[in-house]
This record gives sequence, C-alpha cells and structure tokens, in this order.
Amino acid sequence: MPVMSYINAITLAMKEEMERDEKVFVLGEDVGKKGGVFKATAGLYDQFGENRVIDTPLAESAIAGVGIGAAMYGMKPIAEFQFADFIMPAVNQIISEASRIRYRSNNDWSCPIVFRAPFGGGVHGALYHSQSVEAVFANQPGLKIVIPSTPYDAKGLLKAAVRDPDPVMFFEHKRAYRLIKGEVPEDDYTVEIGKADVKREGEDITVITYGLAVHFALQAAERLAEDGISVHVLDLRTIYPLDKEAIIEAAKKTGKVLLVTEDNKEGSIIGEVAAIIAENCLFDLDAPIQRLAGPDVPAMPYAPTMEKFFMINPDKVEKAMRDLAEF
Amino acid sequence: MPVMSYINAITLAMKEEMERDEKVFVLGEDVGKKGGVFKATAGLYDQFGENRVIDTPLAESAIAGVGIGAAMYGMKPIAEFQFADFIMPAVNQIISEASRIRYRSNNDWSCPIVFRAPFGGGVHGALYHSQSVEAVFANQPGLKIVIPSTPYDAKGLLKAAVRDPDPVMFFEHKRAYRLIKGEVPEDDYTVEIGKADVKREGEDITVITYGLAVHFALQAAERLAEDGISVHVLDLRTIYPLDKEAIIEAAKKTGKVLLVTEDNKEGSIIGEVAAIIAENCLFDLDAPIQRLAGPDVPAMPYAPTMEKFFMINPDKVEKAMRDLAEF
Amino acid sequence: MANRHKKLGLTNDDLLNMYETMLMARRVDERMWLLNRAGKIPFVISCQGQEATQIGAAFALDNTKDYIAPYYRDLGVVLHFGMTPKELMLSAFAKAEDPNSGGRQMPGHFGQKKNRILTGSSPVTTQLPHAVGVALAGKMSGEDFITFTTLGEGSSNQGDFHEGLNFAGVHKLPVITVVENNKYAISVPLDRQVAAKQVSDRAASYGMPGVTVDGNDPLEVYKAVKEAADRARNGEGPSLIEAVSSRMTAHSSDDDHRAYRSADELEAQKSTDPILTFGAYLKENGVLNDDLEKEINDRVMEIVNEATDYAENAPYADPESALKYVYAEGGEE
Amino acid sequence: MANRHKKLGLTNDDLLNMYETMLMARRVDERMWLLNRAGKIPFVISCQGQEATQIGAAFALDNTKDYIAPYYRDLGVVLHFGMTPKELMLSAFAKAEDPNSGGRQMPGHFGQKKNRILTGSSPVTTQLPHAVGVALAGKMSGEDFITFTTLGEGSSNQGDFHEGLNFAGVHKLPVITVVENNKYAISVPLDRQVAAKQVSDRAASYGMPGVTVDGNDPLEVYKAVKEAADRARNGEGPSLIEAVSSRMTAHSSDDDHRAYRSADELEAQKSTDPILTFGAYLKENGVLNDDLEKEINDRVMEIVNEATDYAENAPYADPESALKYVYAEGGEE
Ligand SMILES: Cc1ncc(C[n+]2csc(CCOP(=O)(O)OP(=O)(O)O)c2C)c(N)n1
Ligand SMILES: Cc1ncc(C[n+]2csc(CCOP(=O)(O)OP(=O)(O)O)c2C)c(N)n1
Ligand SMILES: [Mg+2]
Ligand SMILES: [Mg+2]
Repeated sequence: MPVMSYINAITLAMKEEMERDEKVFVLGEDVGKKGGVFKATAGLYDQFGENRVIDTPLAESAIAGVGIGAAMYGMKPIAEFQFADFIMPAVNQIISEASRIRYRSNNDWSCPIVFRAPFGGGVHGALYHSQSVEAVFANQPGLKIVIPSTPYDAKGLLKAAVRDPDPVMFFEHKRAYRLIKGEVPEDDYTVEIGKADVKREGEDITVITYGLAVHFALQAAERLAEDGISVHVLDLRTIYPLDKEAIIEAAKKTGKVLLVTEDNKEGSIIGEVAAIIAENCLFDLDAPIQRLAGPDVPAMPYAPTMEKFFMINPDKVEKAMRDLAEF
Repeated sequence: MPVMSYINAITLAMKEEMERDEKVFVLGEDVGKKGGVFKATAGLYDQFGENRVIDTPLAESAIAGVGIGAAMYGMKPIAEFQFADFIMPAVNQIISEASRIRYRSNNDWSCPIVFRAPFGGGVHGALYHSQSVEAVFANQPGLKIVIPSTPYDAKGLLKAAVRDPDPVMFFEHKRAYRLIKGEVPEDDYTVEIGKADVKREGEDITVITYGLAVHFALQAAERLAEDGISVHVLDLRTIYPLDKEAIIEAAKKTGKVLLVTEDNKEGSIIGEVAAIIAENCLFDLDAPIQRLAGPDVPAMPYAPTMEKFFMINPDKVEKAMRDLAEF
Repeated sequence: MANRHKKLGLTNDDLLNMYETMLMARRVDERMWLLNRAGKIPFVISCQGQEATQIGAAFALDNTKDYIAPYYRDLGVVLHFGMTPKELMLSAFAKAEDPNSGGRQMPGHFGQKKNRILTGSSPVTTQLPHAVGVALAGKMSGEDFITFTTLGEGSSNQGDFHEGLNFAGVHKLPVITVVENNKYAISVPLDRQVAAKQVSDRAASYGMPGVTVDGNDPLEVYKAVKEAADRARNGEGPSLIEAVSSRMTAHSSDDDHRAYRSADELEAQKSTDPILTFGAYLKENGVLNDDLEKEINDRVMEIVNEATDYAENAPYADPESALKYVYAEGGEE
Repeated sequence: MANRHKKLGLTNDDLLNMYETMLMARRVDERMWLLNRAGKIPFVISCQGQEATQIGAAFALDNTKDYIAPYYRDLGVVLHFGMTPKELMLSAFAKAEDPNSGGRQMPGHFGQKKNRILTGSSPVTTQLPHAVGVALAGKMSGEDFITFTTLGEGSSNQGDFHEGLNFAGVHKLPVITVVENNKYAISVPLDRQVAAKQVSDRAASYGMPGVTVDGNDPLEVYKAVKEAADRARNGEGPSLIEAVSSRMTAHSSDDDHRAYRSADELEAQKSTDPILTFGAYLKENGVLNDDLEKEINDRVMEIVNEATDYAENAPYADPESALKYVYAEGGEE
C-alpha cells in the first residue's frame, strides 16, 4: 500500500470523487490556481478546470450559502474554508440553513454539502489560525462533524462525506497535514461516518480523543507500555453525533478513562463524552473521568512560550495517563 | 417588595442603569418607538430619546460590531437581538471579536457590552423562534453567559452585566417574560455573575438546571415533597463559565443528580455539568448522572403536537425525578 | 388609462389570470387573519399590499422550470408557482399534510420541491445566496432555467445580500433579485434602514443593472422582471429590481402598527391598494366588468372556504414524528 | 512634475516627513522579510507597495485625537499614529513588551490604546463596524474626533463591509473607510473578487461619497482623505475612498505569488513603486536631494537596526502568562 501524507490523502479523495461524479465540485478562497493555502486542492484546477474548482470572492457566508443552494439543487459541493477560524461569518448559513433543511422541509429538500476546514494549533498560527471550533457546531442535529486522525481515515471519511446525503463538516488538523503519514489503499473505499475506531487495544486505562491528539496518545501509550501499562485508545473520528456505543464499550473495558482534546476545556466536546459515560456506565468506573485539554483562554498565543504552554503534546498526555493509571 | 413580571424586571434594570450611567445605551431592531417585539425596552425611547435607544438597520453583525466598537471606546452598550435564533449572523463578531478583545490586546483594550436576546420555546415559535443557542457560545473564554430564571435574578444579573467590564451574553426565556412573576426589591442591587443559586434545599436528589426549567423543577419538587421525596434544586444562572464549586457541592449533597435543559441533549451545556461532576465527585454518586433534555432534532416544530413532544415540562421533569429517586 | 399590457405581450386572459391570482393571495391572507383573530391559528404574516409586485414578477418567470427562493410574504409568488390555497391553509393550521414543512414551520416559510420552491427559514436574507447557488448549479449543468429570489428592503442590509449578489455578479449568474420595498421593517422606516437613495442603487456594487419600479403596478413589475429574465437566459447575468409598495397590515399578527404609523398614513395607502387599482385598470380597458369581477371573487371565495375547511379538519402530525428526518433515513438521498 | 502639494496646504517639511515615514515603513517591512528568511521570525505580512496610500491617508487625519481601525498591512498608518519601529519589531518577534498584544498575536495585528489604535484580529473586515461604533460613541459623547478604517478590496466583499457602512450611512457618522486596492486577495485577482466596476461605486449603497484615487500617489490620497475628514468633522457623515496600488510582495511570508502572477506583471509594478515615484516628485520639486535622501535613509536604517537588536534580545512572555487577561482582573475596567 502506498504511504502518503494526511493532506495528500485528502487531495486524493477529492480528486477521485470528482472523477467519479461530475456533480462534485470545489469552491473556496484560493482553491484554484494556487491550490489552496495549504495545497489541499493542488492539481484539481488543472485537472477539472475553473468551473469545478471555483475561486470565490472573500466572503464565507456566500461560500456556505451558495454551496448550500447548489446542494439543494442536487450538486455535491465541497466548500473549503481557508482556516476553521474563518467559518464564523458562515455560522448562520451552516447552523440555521444547512443543518435544518431536511428537517424543516419534512424531508422534501436535502443539503448534501461538505464543509472542509483546517483547524488546530502548534503551527505558530496565533489566536486566529490555531483554533478548534468544533464545539460551536457540536450541538446541531442535522450536521455531522468528522475529524480524521490518519491518512487512511482522512481519505475514507472524506469520500464518505462527499457521498453523504446530509451536510458534513470535515475538520483537518493542519499540523497533521505533512507531519502524519500512513498507508492508504489504492482502491476506492470509504470509512463509515458515525463510527469511532479503536486505534490501540489495551487493558489498564482508556484514552478517548480525536484529531492530532490521537497520535500524542499513541506515542504516550508506547512509553507506558515499556512500564507495563496497557493503554486502550479510542479515536472518535466523528465527533457529532458521537458513537455512544463505542464510547461506552471503551470506557467499560478498563474502567479508567482519560479524555483528551486540544480545545479549551470547558464546553469542549469531551464534556459530552464524559456525560455519556457518566450516564451509562458510572458503576463500571474505577476512577473519576479525567480530562486533559487546553486552558480556558480564548485561543492560543503566538509567542512560542505561550503557544507551547497552551498546546497539549505527548508529554502532557503521558503524564495524565500515568496519573490515571496510578489512581 | 413589589411583585413584577420577569420582563418588567428586565426593563427596569435597563432603565435604572441608563439613569445611573449615561454611557449605557440600547441598540437593536425595533427597540425604539415600538419598544421591542416583546416590549422589553418599552418606555426607554420616550425617557432617553433616540440617541440612547437606537433602532438599528436589520443587520445583526452590525448590531454586535458597532456595539463592540462603542464598548471599546468606553460606552456600555446593551445590544438586543430580536430572537436568540437571529444571533447567528453575529457569531463572528461575538466569538472572534468581543470575547477575544481583552486577551488579544494583552489587557490594553476591553469590551464591556451586553448582548441580550430572548430564547426558548413553548410559544408556538417553531424552529426559528424557540431555540436555545447558549451551547454555541459556551466554549468561548472571554465571554460570560447569563440565563436568569426569576424576576429578582433577572434584574440583579442584568445590572451586574451592564456594569461588568467584559462582554456578557444575557438570554431571557421568552415564555418566562409574562408567565413568571416574583418579588423585586425597589433598591439598587446586583446579583453576582458566575454564581449558581440554590433555589430549593433538599436531601434526596439534586436537580441542576437553568432558565424556565428551574420553575418546572420547583413545581415537580413540590409534587415529590408530597410523597416525602426531598429535592435539592440548583439554578446555574451563569452557564458559562460554570460555577464548579456550587455544582460539586450540590451533587455531593444528595449523590443523585438530574440535569435538565430545554436544549437538544447532545452537546448542550449540561454535558459539561455532568463532566464536572464525573471529574470531581464521582465517588459521591449513588446513581448515574441523569440528563433530561430536548430530543436531538434541529429545533422544535410549530405544530402543537410536535412542539409539546419536544418541550420539557413539569410532568417530564417529575417523571425523571421520580425515576432517579427510586434508583 | 392607456392600454399598457398589449405592448408587454400580455393578453386579456393573462391579465385576468394575474388578477385572479392577486385576488386569491389577498383572500387567503385575509382568511388567515380571521382565523388568527378567532384563535384558530397562532400566526399570520401578510402579503397584503404586495400582491401586484408578487404576481407581476412571478408571471414574468417560467413556472415550469425556474427556481424560486421566496420570502415570507410571497404568498402570491408561490400561488403562481403551483402551491394551492389548500396547501397554504394546511400550512397555516400546521397540519401534517402541509407540503412546506409538514406543520413544522410557521406559515410563510415556503418550500415545495416539485414546484422548485426552495425551502425557506426565518432568519432573513439567507435565501439569497441559495438562489445564487442554484443558478450556479444550473449553469454548471447546462440548464437554462433562471432563479428568482425576493426579500424586504430592511433585509437588504444583511451581509448575505452583499455577499450573495457579489458572487452572482462576479460569476454572471442568472439570478433575479426583487426587493419588495414596503417602506418598513417591522417598525423601522426606510430612512432608518437603508442609507442608499434607493435600494436599486446597490446594483452597481455588484456590476448588475438595477431599477426601481412601482410595486403597486403588476405591469411595471412584470416588465422589469421580464427584461431581467430575458437578460439572464441570454447569459447576461443577474439583475436587481426594487418594487416599492406598501404594507397594508401590521408586520404580523403579533404586531400593532398603529404604535409607529400615523392614522393618516394608514388611510392614505388604501388608495394605492393594488387589488383596487389593478381592478380599475382592467375595467377601464374593458378586460373586467362587474359581473366578471363577482364571478371571479365567488370562485376565489369558494376555493378559500374549501381550503379552510379541509385544513381545519386535517390531522396534526403525530408527536413522535418530530423525531423524523433529522438525517436521511435508509439510504434515501 | 508640477508642484501639487502647496495647493493642498502641505509644506516641504510635511512632505519630507511623509517621505521618511514611508521609507521607515518600507525598511521595517524589508527587515522583517530578512528576519523571516533567516528563520528568526515565523511570519511577515507586508505594506510594500501600499506606503503611499497609508501615509497619504494617515497624514490627512489628526493623530492626536482621531481613532483608527487599521488592517494588517497598515504599518505606515500605525507608524504615523505613534507606534514605534521598536514596538513593531517587538511584535514581529512576539516578545512580551510588544504593545499590540504582548506577543500573543501575529505581526500586523495592531492595537495600542494610548495611540487610539483599536485592537485588530485576523478575520477580515470585522474592524469596520468597530470603527463605526467608535464614531457613534464619539457622536453620542459630543467629541469631535473622527474614525478611520482600512481593508483590502477582497475584504470589501464581506458582509461586515455592507452592514457597517450602511449603519454609518444611516446615522451619518464621521467614519472614513479606505479600501487599499492592491488588485489581489491572496491569489484571487480583482475581477474574480469584486463585481462592481470599481470598489468606490459601493459608496452609493450607503448614501455616502465615494472616490477612487491613485494609491501610489500620497498627495492624491491625502487630498481625498482630507476632504473626507473635513466633511466628517462638519457633521456631513462618512466617506468611502478606494486607493489603487500594487502588492509588491507575496501575500505573506507563507505565499509564493509567482504561482499566480506573471513575471511581466511583477516586473511592471516596480515602476510604480511609491517610494521611488514620491522620491522623484520630491527631487523634481527641490524638496529632496541625494544628500538628504542618504541622510534620511541612514537615519531610518539606524532606527531599524536598533529596533531589531532590541526586539531580538527582549524576553518572551512567561509560559503561564498565557492564562492572564481572559477577564478583567481585580476590579479593573
Ligand atoms: C436575521 C433576522 N433578524 C431579525 C429577524 C426578525 N424580523 C423578521 S421580519 C423583520 C423585518 C423585515 O423587514 P423587511 O426586510 O423590510 O421585510 P418586510 O417584513 O417589511 O416585508 C425582522 C426584523 C429575522 N427574521 N431574521
Ligand atoms: C474572514 C476571513 N477569511 C479568510 C481570511 C484569510 N485571508 C487573509 S488575507 C486574505 C486576502 C485579503 O485580500 P484583500 O482584502 O484584498 O487584502 P490584501 O491582503 O490584498 O491587502 C484572506 C483570504 C481571513 N483572514 N479572514
Ligand atoms: Mg419592508
Ligand atoms: Mg487586495
């Protein structure tokens, strides 16, 4: 199987879907000739032309809104937001419109659109190029929110998102783009939206997380393994709606749960994960449900000292895991 | 003490604050001559004139953004959104701007603004005039989110919000406006933002909630009391950042916790409340943490059958309380 | 009054058709107010005063293939696009059979896929980028339909107006936007809403033609929209049309406009009631007479009565059906 | 070249002052690129090519009382409003002493209360309604300052542009908006961004005067902004000015513009470099000569060098200080 980077898996998914179905098209800022500021759409403009790889004006509510209109007509738009931070002007279109179109029309209309955006920190992006914004949307039935951690999942989930009959938000960790590499099959496959994935089997403690933090957890798990501590790692992959069964199963398995997110702690999606566990398998727990997250400050600063202080990393995850294992 | 309705307490708070400090002013759609679609600003236009009670164009991002500019200058704007549902176009200004101004400027600038909006259902408002939107904002350090349940709290908290040096979102339950009446002192008082309030002392089970649901819980508690079940009711009042100590104390007190919100269940703010309890006092619990909430559908429908199905009410709260008490 | 409709290519029958549709819109709307005041339906939001704009515009489109993204007052527009009075009444009563939303949304939140009426919401102006998106999709697919969207003048201050029309302008998409300027946004009058001299001046911002027409005259509106439609079908891109008329009711059944509009103003606008003035035009041009007028009115009233009875007696959706259609079920699209 | 500055009421000293500030902006910016390419600072976003617009505009304001809401390229504007090269370098190095943000934000995110520079963010155009809000506050408080805000032409497509300027227009607020049109929004050229013939056509949407001027000529920009400022101070309301110039660098240090701009285009724009053309104007009018030019350049370079050294050696904020200033601490405002 070819090994490729996370971003290449994403580009490939779009390319294959556009080849497969001419209703699929891409729109966003600088997605054309430039191929996107991170190069996620590199090559698509040359292959599919400016009618299917559309450089839009700098106006996110229009990117979302025009995409929604096209989706209602029956197209399969992939709308790119340059940074997750810049989705905010489009929140009305996403929450009030995309997520409610099927429901409010009693199943008469639908809105099969994918909203892609790079998110996450650790790239000297400062307050507005580093944020985790998923919690803003993770309370909107009608939406699905996907955050892949590996190239394999990225390709398979993005293809599933494009084929999904409902709106899907697809967040890509920008630091994973080139950092994370992995095997990606050559054949056409999809990964089911809504299903979490056990990324490591273990017996002593359970870590539940998503995005780049999955890799931090896996690295830390290796270190704990050296000391004979066995860590179970569940990658949520779809963070809304959550895969409740998988969460409950993973929590029950070890009875000690650490939840990890790069987002600010209070109000992040791991709060909901904790609630699901506390509601469904409280008596299976041997320790309080631990959470490791960013501090409750608006967003991570630019200066390396403060950025590092904010960001979770394998060391911080390792420490939290050891504390929990010793509980 | 005079008895007044929830909405009159809100109007009075604005009136008194505008009399006290000429930097306080109101802006929003139809807040002037009409006095607001719910009449929350009734009388203010006549008393303070069109320069301090400003009918804005129909443009929520401008209402927020212009208000933020005025607040940075040193004014104390109270920006009204006609319905909480219509805050969505202003999310970028609220989240990217208001909530980050102090932090991003390293304490050089600040943004003392109040964003008021009626929220909540049970008024035949259908999908877009019934929503609970607080979860969209309850992950943004720099913001405070207040949801009073009684006229006393409404007046005291709104006055505190106006005097607060930071941005405060102030959600008023539109069904409480005329339904809920209570005693409100004539003197100038404030209620501290960030503090939950025990609305009923009890020993057997704890209900933690906010907004109109506080009243549902209190009504249901009366009924349970007749059967000798003693219910402790904590009103969160500030739902972001949460009053962790009060939550932990209330949970520990009875060991059986029911969390109630009118919002959709998954991703609502009671998930965070559950997480705080599960993280801090898991071993004090005698039952799983129960949650009663709206179903996970985009928003409540208009038809009375479906609206009733969606909305929580005293009966549903009572049932959930009895189930928990019997656990 | 000179005969102006021949020049526009409209026959007498076309005109009677327009008149009857305008009257239907008015009578359905009036009925809803009665039902509201009788406590039978919780909410109404009216087309009254804007029927000429709506019917003039809708008749200039091709209701067999064009797509529309109407706003909440567009009862007249959706009637011409195939929504029936019965369906409108089912929506007013929030009954399960309502094709717009199965009783999930308030009346005025139109949507009906088979008639290419996009589903609408309450936050204003969000429909405008949708109309642009459908036009983009049509262009990409090589179809020759055009899209049509409407909004109030207050709503033309929303960011989505600007962003959507600029997108349409840059990509020269076949979208017609009609601003139904009734001079109020709830209580806020035009001069506190729109800083432009006229709303149509905004067209220049988007490189498209803009005109202001008398929204009380269906023929003027028809002419402007027809020209825009011809341009759009010719690949000449979008247009913005402002049609100025009056809001003859309060903003909605929850409003009392006497608090912010003078009695004189309310009285004065009765003279421009488009049902009356268009009726007068028809009579002066020999298209309508008293007998025919009565015949039409009777026919309309019978339909309105039947629609009301049917809808009133129709069932609500089951409570649990509130759980349906959050996502596609069982492999459907 | 005729002497055009006397008519504007500008003395030779004023002009030298403008020239030196333009040069300072250019040299600080160039230094940042060097530092970036040497791996010493992670990011730069440039003013290069827009100095004439920025200095021409800033000098037409009162930098002792007016408020500004600049955008990320406005190094020239903030210099004239009192931010020092040292402070700018502290920001580039993200050091604790950076007055903009204490190293929390990227360079180009200006803010300094003592100089009435509003704090800015990354999402474009949000500053525009803020400038309108400050103008509203000033009017309410009976103050006679005006507010000034800038943005790129691509950013003029954001909803906040429309909503903010309409608010200013309705309330006739003393706000001057300058669109610095450098013909690109990252890789997207003007004709794929703005459907209007020119950005200043958008002024009519908001009932305010709009002009387009040569943004490479500081005197033309000065004249337009001065007239707008006089109007604003006279209670005549807001203005929109479009200043057309070129972006002489890639969008930012993360971009390579050769991927979407031809070599010819990049070569051609060198001839309109405002530092050169304004220098030439000054020499032709006897305001500048080679000696003075060298003296100014040396002075500027010395300041830039000192600023760089100082900033490079200054400490970062403590890691834990990231926790500070989420909310007001201890009763402060
Ligand atoms: C985003 C948003 N804000 C506020 C409202 C509440 N609202 C409903 S209609 C209306 C006034 C609309 O005025 P206009 O656009 O002139 O249309 P008209 O009702 O006069 O036809 C307002 C403020 C809304 N529906 N959506
Ligand atoms: C809301 C938002 N969307 C996207 C971006 C990313 N972005 C930064 S600058 C820029 C282009 C701006 O172009 P223009 O307004 O012409 O200003 P210029 O950089 O050319 O001076 C973009 C797309 C952003 N900062 N904010
Ligand atoms: Mg109107
Ligand atoms: Mg530009």
